[in-house]
Amino acid sequence: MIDKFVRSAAEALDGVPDGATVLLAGFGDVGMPMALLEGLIEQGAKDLVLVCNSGGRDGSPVARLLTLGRVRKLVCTFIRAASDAGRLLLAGKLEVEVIPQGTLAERLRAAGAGIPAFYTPTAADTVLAEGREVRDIGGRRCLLEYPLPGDVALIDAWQADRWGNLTYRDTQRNFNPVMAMAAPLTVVQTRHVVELGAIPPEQVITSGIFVNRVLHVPG
Amino acid sequence: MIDKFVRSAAEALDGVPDGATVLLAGFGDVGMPMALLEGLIEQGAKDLVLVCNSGGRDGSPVARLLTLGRVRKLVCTFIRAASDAGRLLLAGKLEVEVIPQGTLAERLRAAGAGIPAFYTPTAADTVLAEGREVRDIGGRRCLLEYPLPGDVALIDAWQADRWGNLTYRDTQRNFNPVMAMAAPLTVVQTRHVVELGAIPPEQVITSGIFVNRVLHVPG
Amino acid sequence: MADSFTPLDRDGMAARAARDIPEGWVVNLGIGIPTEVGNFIPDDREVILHSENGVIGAGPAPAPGQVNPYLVNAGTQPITLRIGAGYVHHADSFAIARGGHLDLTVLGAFEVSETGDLANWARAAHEPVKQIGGAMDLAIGAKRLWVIMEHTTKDGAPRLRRRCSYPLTAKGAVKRVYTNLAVLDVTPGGFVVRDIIPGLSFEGLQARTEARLSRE
Amino acid sequence: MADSFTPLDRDGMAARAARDIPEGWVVNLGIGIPTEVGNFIPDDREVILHSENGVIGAGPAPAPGQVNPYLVNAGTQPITLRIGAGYVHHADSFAIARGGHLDLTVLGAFEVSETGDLANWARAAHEPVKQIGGAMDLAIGAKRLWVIMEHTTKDGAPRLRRRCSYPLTAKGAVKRVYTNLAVLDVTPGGFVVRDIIPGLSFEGLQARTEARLSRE
Repeated sequence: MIDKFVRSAAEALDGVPDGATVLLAGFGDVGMPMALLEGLIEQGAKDLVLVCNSGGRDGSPVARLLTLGRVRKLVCTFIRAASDAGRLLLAGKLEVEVIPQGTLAERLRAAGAGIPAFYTPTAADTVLAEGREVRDIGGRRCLLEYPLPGDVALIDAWQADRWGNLTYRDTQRNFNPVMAMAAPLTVVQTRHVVELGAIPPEQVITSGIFVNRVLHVPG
Repeated sequence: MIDKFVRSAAEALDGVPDGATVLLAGFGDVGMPMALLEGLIEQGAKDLVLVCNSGGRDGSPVARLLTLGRVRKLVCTFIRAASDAGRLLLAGKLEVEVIPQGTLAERLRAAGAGIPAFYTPTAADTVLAEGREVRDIGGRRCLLEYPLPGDVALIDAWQADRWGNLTYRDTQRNFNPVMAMAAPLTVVQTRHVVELGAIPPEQVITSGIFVNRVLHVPG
Repeated sequence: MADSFTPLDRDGMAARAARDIPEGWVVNLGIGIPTEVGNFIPDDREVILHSENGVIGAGPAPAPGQVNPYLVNAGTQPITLRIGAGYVHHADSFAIARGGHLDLTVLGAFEVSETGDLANWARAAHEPVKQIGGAMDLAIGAKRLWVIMEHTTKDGAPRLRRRCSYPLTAKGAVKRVYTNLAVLDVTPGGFVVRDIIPGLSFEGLQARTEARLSRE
Repeated sequence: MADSFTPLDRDGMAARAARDIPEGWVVNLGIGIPTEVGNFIPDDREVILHSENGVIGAGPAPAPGQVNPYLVNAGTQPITLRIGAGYVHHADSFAIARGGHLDLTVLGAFEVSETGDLANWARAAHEPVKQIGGAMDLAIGAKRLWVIMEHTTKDGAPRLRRRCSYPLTAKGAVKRVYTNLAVLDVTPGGFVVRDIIPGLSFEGLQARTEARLSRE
């Protein structure tokens, strides 16, 4: 019987190695798997590459992971000077790559979908294109972009069954379904546990085939 | 008030010009909008480019559109010699482009998602790659593929509301959500009409923002 | 002869832009004043607001005590949903933006050039702290891009420029600009003034603008 | 000394392959004999069958009179669903295939080469009538690709070849072949025989094979 539930955050994060690329879903705090992030802080892996929409508000678990010096590089879509992440960056203690949000989403999607590269007009006319491959397609400048796979993805769900089928509530969805497909180890925290079959097949948003471990984190 | 319902197949297909590229969803007969296809036959547009998973079983509306000589070119993923489509092809009366099914789906997706080109390993080591742009990415041969947009998409849905939000039943889904995004004119036939708001926001599969016209075809 | 006029405030600019959005449009409202445009679209005019984090059909801010912590907009502010709304994930959400499915995107800006270049994400090309967010994707993808911004900086420096002095977000993308002084279209011939606030002359507006203005 | 043996029939080949599929794998079964593999996976072994038209968790054929016309597999045959199944659209379905999310794909073939090349879609490179379907995407994407096919053609011509004579579907993709005579792994050293049906000798198998075989 397939059963992907684990009993603790320690079990959920077991084996994440130093140097791992961690895909962390969420937009602000919404859809961010806070218990797994705390678990990652406990677990101890360091020299991480963290892929996350932003550097996080000060005092948040993301900011804590950064200020603990556990992250070598942050890939995100924005960062403020007046934030923990910004201060670490300006102090030379954190490598940061800031990319457009749609390009981040599409690079993650490409990683999950087996697309080895794609072109996008996004940022092609900006300084972000400096020194990079640009191609004219249909009269439009386009940038070549590559997939952004993770070693592990940390996911926040509303419901999960033992196969790892997931639903999300409202804008909790955001990066979660995309990141869940983009790493060989996908770890989920879910608010609710449901019986297999309780999620109607038309309403499964992330299939269990993308999920490896599920931790029940109520409320 | 936004209201995308039309009263007849004639109204649904109004204005489809000669030479149009028509995206026709469905896999076999499942998820194929038969009433709209009949409507297209009635409507009279010719010299069409038809994009559809296959040439259709003999006697089907797809085959009828082909044998009526209304299609200049068929883009599909397979065609049998012993079929209406196959006989037309062998008689030199139909141009046919056969492409891999995943590449078809991804080229449609690229059209809807504003991706001007992408690479895929699919078919890169086959005769389909002859004379085309191939690139080594991460040690793997990849083919450059371009979007496949339509002028009109014909869609089969289970439920629709007046904004054009759609659900699908079982494998009716197939190409429908992808094609619905890939044409500036998206025409839907739906089995059921529901009030705006009756489809919970988490369960909308195709958003009404991709839909232009909806025809109620019960049963 | 000095002009005597009262520039629009934030609400005035947002309301002015809202007037021009017809029923049925799918619209992304950027962070800042653009977000406030939503407050001035009457309830009975069905405009579908898209938010980058996957909302199609965003509604106004919730009443106090009615906040749903799972429902926020692209500025991570609590919102409500319109009846008829739906959700998508982040890649599908930017497929909407990049794929040309937005009738309109409204963004804030530092500067707009007379060729429609947009600069709204950085003050210097290579500063390490960057705030890109979704602006570049939104700017290149929308059928129409409008900008709402003050006509000049606090110091009176013009923001409607011949060329942008700040790093670009997108090139040739802006179609219309709503400022606290005027509404201007970006045309192949440069900025064309569509509307000026009462009491301000065309010459007075030109004096506050670096780019050359035309009358309609 | 002639071998005396009974080649496996279609069911026998399907059952033999089914034996090697462990619980928890996500598996795509191609059209033809591969589809029948599903009939030989015991109900209590949870194997998740993927179908290109967007099914994750396909079940066996329905009982007569129980057909759901909206539910078919990649061969457009009526199927049922397993409890726990879900649906995706066609682009997401091939994201699963291309993106490496299938533990196993099982396809039919005309020929397999000793380097794992697969030929299963055309008899001639440039014949106009082509049946590609999803095979090329499935072949390049799966973690493991197995082939089920008769060991030789009806005329006795070998199908396990040094090089494929038919147009390729994918290069170096096949990991294992189940025939009516044997189970063979494709290794860097060519075909290695894992299993031969009772009564057939290694030499007898080699005589029916163009490629050079090795013993385990």
